[in-house]
Amino acid sequence: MRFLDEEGFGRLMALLAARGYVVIGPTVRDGAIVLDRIDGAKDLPRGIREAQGPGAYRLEATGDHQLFAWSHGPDSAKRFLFPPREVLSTATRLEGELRVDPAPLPEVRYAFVGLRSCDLHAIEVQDRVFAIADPAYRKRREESFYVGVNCGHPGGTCFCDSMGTGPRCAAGFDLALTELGGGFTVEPGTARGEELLSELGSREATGAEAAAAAAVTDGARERMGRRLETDDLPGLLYRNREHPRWDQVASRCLTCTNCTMVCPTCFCNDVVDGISLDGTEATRTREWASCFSEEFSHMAPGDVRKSARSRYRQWLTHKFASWIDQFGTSGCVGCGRCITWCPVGIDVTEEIAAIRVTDGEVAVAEEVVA
Amino acid sequence: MSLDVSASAVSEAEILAGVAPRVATVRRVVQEAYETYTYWLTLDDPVVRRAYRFEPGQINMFGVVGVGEIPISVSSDPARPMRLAHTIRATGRVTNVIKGLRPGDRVTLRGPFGRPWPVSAARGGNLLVVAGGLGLAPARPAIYRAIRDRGAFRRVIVLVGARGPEHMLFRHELDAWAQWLRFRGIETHLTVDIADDTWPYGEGVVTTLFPRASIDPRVTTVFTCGPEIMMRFAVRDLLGLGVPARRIWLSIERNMHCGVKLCGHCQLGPYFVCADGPIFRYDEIGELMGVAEL
Amino acid sequence: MSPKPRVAVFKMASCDGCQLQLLDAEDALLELAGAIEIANFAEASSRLEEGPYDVTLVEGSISTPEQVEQIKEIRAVSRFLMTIGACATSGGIQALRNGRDLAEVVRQVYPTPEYVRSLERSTPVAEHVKVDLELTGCPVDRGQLLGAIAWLLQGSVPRPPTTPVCIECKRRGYVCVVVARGEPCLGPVTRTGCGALCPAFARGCYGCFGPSQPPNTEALARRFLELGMSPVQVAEKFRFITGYAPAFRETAERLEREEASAT
Amino acid sequence: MTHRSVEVPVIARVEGEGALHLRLEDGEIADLRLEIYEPPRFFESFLRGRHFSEVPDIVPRICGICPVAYQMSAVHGLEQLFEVQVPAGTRELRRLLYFGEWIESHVLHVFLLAAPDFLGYHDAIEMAAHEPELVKKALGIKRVGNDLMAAIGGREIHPVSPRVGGFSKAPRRLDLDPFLSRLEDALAELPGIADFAAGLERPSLPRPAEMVALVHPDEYAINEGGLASTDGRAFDATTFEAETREEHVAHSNALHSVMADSGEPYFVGPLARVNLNEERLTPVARECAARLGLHAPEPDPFLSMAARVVETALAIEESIRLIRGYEPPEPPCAEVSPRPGRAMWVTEAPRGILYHRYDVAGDGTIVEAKIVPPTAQNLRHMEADLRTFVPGVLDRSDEELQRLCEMVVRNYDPCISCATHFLRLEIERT
Ligand SMILES: Cc1cc2nc3c(=O)[nH]c(=O)nc-3n(C[C@H](O)[C@H](O)[C@H](O)COP(=O)(O)OP(=O)(O)OC[C@H]3O[C@@H](n4cnc5c(N)ncnc54)[C@H](O)[C@@H]3O)c2cc1C
Ligand code: SF4
Ligand code: SF4
Ligand code: SF4
Repeated sequence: MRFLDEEGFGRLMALLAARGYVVIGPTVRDGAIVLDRIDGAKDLPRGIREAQGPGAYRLEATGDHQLFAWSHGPDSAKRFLFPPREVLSTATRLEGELRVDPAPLPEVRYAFVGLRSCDLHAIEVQDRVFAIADPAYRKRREESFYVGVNCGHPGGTCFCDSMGTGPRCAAGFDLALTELGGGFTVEPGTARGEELLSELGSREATGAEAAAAAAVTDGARERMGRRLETDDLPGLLYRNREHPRWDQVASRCLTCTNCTMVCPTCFCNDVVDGISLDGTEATRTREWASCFSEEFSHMAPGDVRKSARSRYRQWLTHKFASWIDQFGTSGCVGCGRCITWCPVGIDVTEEIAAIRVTDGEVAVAEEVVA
Repeated sequence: MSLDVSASAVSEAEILAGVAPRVATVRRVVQEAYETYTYWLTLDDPVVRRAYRFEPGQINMFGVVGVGEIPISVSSDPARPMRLAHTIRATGRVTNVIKGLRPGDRVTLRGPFGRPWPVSAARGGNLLVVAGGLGLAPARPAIYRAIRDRGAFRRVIVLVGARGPEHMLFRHELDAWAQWLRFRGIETHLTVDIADDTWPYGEGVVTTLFPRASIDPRVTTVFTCGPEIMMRFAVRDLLGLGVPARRIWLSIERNMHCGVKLCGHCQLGPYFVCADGPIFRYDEIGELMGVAEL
Repeated sequence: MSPKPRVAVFKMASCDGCQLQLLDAEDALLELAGAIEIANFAEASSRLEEGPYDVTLVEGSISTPEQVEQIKEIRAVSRFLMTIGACATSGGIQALRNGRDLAEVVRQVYPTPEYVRSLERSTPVAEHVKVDLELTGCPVDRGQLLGAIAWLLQGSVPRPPTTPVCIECKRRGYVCVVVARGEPCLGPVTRTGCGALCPAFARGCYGCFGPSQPPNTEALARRFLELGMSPVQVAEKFRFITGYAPAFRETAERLEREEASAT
Repeated sequence: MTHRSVEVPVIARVEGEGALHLRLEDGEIADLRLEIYEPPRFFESFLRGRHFSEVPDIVPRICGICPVAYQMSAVHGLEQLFEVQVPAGTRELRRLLYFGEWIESHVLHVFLLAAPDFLGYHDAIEMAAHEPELVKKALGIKRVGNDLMAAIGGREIHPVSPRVGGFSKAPRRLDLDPFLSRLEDALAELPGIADFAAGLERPSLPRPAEMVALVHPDEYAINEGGLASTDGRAFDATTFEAETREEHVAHSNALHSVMADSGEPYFVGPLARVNLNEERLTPVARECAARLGLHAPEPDPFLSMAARVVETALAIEESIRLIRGYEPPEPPCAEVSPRPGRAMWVTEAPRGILYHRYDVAGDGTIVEAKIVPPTAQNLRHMEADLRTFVPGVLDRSDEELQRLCEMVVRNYDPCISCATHFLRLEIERT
């Protein structure tokens, strides 16, 4: 384990930029810590902390000098590796001839700074969806550089500990940092990371520093805002497709799509075509979509999931159960974003717990109630 | 960074075939039934055209540039993959533009996708095809294959239902099968919900043909395709006759955008219809079909 | 080549903003003029030709007895009738008068009320004649409008998305004003189309694109009440630019009843 | 007795819907009716009971062509009543937003609505077939105005950011910087456009009238200032309703704005502004005025189009200056606490002065509202112009006469959508 002082961190940022990476990091915009292009450590949220709860998020100034003393905001690396809108192909139609040109592969190389363990896991979850069939994703993914930061400040809605995805970065990073007063301990995760680190002028971390770094994530584990009992989630959710809790949550759910949009693993997308007025130029664009849209399940004979109940059920069951069948991993990394950024504060951990305590309950037919 | 993608069930080859749209030319348009036409296409690139193969029941993503791309089953003979038929009913945005296509027009194809009808699973026994309405289009390639391989089956039975005579697809072909192929042991029975004077076959829903087909549940493999409600009734009766659930196969439709398990639209419980289907075995999805709005 | 489709643009009660989107199309305007024949568009041209028209765009709500007749005549000469904007699709802001005493409303504005001819209610075009496609928004989004015309030229009718503004708000990476500021936003119940403009400018959506897919207005209203608003204040949020659209109207009315019965 | 009647059932290329009826008997005007059939929309009524903070979202809906004007008259009036100190930089940003609207609206009028008149085309599209470069250039300038509005307000029609107290969010410098080069390119075109406009053969109408515009000691007035007239009058928003009066004309259903004391119509708009603010014209605007032969005081209303060109140059020059000096207001919006009373304000819409009055209750609820848009103020004047103009052109064919009458009306760039909620005009004369 190495130790990098504050200046060294500045050199890290500069070196990434010098190597042609577009550096993406946390920065404050419109009252939240978002991910955006940053121009060095000065753009990071120094001395900022956030408070999160279901449907609520506020920034506060702490007055200290910590750069990473907060838990993630709404954005994750998804925004960059799987962009919200992306042209897939363009086509030209002239005098009966049709030419279709796939969009050129992206040239940009990102360096992500400050990703948390849950988000590094989330990237690996999305890899299973996109890595083969989406060459643009694969290129961006493979050419990017990942600087993880071990989490010492879990948010009020976090439950990565329950999902086994944090708070300590275990994989998926080139470099992992732990912020201590006055500097960082650094661990390389790849040869690429090692090579970069060797250029930075770090020193071996002391035993005390290594212990302090371990204490950061241990403390985080204890302060985790939420927990989730994950035992046999697929079985639980599959057997409870007609549970009355779905109706109850549907009465609160806005079907606004926010949870799916902020979720770092949700991958659903639409492909939409556009055409010029004269009909000669067309584009095919992919954009983030959501199983909470009614039209998402549209078929000519009728939309499949018309009710909010069925859409909520689809989402939750997909995340925590069928994802495992489909991709061999849970779709949830316990980041809690869907809880914070739900405008009415619906909490997945609470919904699942409610089903668990009444496992097997079935919606009673209305005639019987009346 | 190298990626761990071992969890993916889709083969690289399938995916490579599916990612890039290919231009195809409409060669012939044939009206089959009310608002339903068959489009005969050839892929423009000769190399791709010669390499293209599909299995009965597979789909292509059929694209009209600037308008959209939709899943459509290939309805022609898998033994002749150089000319591809797609039989399409105009029901909405994309299909209404398709209705206006004429020979010479260009479209795009991506595919083929999906799990096919397991025609060989029926070898040695009886193959029963139960199709309703437009459902005959995806089933037809399986019938072609069975006809070519007639000797492998004890019996081949084709039961087709439609709302009325004007909704019966491939009418001339069906007439010919009913009349001539029975000498080769292909039994074809047709029915419509509401018949008119010109209709020489049965009247009633497709399940009313079951007694005539004298189904032997011990050796019969069933392929059924049509509206979900029709398939549900057919399956209920077939199970009642003693056909085991694992020998009943059906074709399921869901909204699809990608064809390669990454758009999320076609999920049905744990499955992606584009890759795990569209052909499913009844014991795999029977329970799911019973859940409303899944 | 087939002859260019004849397109007409008419206006009912409105601010002209939606048809101005066509004149504001600038780059696309000449391209558009190349693709269609503008047969009747009074704001743009003094050439006003009789129907029949292949595509007719109607802006504005039906708010006078003359317009009730006029829209029927327009329908009769239009193969495809597309209404554009909040006025034409939900009665518009002027529908705020609906449910009030018209005589009183007129007196509040006009010194000589006798001269004013107006209907009790300002209503969407679809309440009077069959409409083939509705594009909402106050004003309509230019991209959606030109896109719809391009689709029609391809021989198909587009289906504008009905998913809420939130989806676009998140795609564009805006920070949620409800969650991060505790301010009310109609984004979760308003259909997308504007590009989530209001959240982009750090303020709540006021619903100018009308209700989204069957929206859960009741749940959002409860949330607004939790933010400290009174039932009537929440009702006013829904009773606004597109407040006459049933989903918004019903929730506003229910909230008003709630407040009335509380006091 | 010879009867001749000219009917213009729909006056094209104006905003909103109006018609003109003219009946002549023995070469005399027997009937001249400028009818506005734009339906009433009752804004002043449903403003009542709404919270003041909603006003900037309501009033722009009166008019899609000059929404910013409505927002600006409203927010300034309410801020004055509530004694709000807007953050530094807000004034400038508002001016910039408003100039965007001027550019957009003026170019729209000059090229899309008026120029086809002079050149004998039905519309700008027809004109574009013959003068593609010119029309493309004009549309490009219009685009800059629109884009400027969108960058500041979110969209050009019904912007969303203006609030009582400032803006919900202010653009960053880097959002505005790219406009500099675009505006400079646009400005370079203006002298050429002035020459084009100067070359158009135009009718003239020497009918001296009193013109009213906003004036300000330091700048070409738009958002702030007092009112002045070419007859030497000076007043302000607080006395607007006393200085002007709405009058019932004999045999008429209409309300016309006239000067309260003289009972004479007055004229507002670009020409009035140029006449009253000539010394504040910016250099290129001044050059354009010279090329157009526009020398204040200029009484001929047909020089309105020239005034629009001059003001387009001014708006571009001012915008460049404002962007160069731009510092985003921080915070973008001041805290506002309402207090009861009467808010009154006038700003310069592209078509002339726009008066708003709001009576506000202590909780910030609007109790009563009154809005006097520029077109309503000009209608009486427009009709008077027609009466002066028609006798001189009676020898023309019906078609020609109709076209000329329309030109007179269109010259005002009347915005009937705006005017409607205010009056319904029907003139009958025998
Ligand atoms: C596996 C499979 C095989 C199919 N085979 C055929 C066939 O051989 N012949 C045929 O005519 N039709 C077939 N369909 C149905 C066909 O895809 C739809 O009719 C078509 O998508 C309707 O598109 P639209 O844009 O005209 O309709 P709209 O109602 O305007 O639909 C809009 C969009 O929703 C989606 N959509 C609508 N209906 C369906 C649907 N039934 N299934 C999936 N997505 C839908 C599409 O993305 C479509 O573009 C098949 C569907 C699937 C899933
Ligand atoms: S489901 Fe919720 S908690 Fe889980 S990864 Fe997605 S956003 Fe995070
Ligand atoms: S700001 Fe409004 S539109 Fe955006 S996510 Fe929040 S609630 Fe939805
Ligand atoms: S966010 Fe809402 S109010 Fe704002 S422009 Fe969009 S739909 Fe209209």
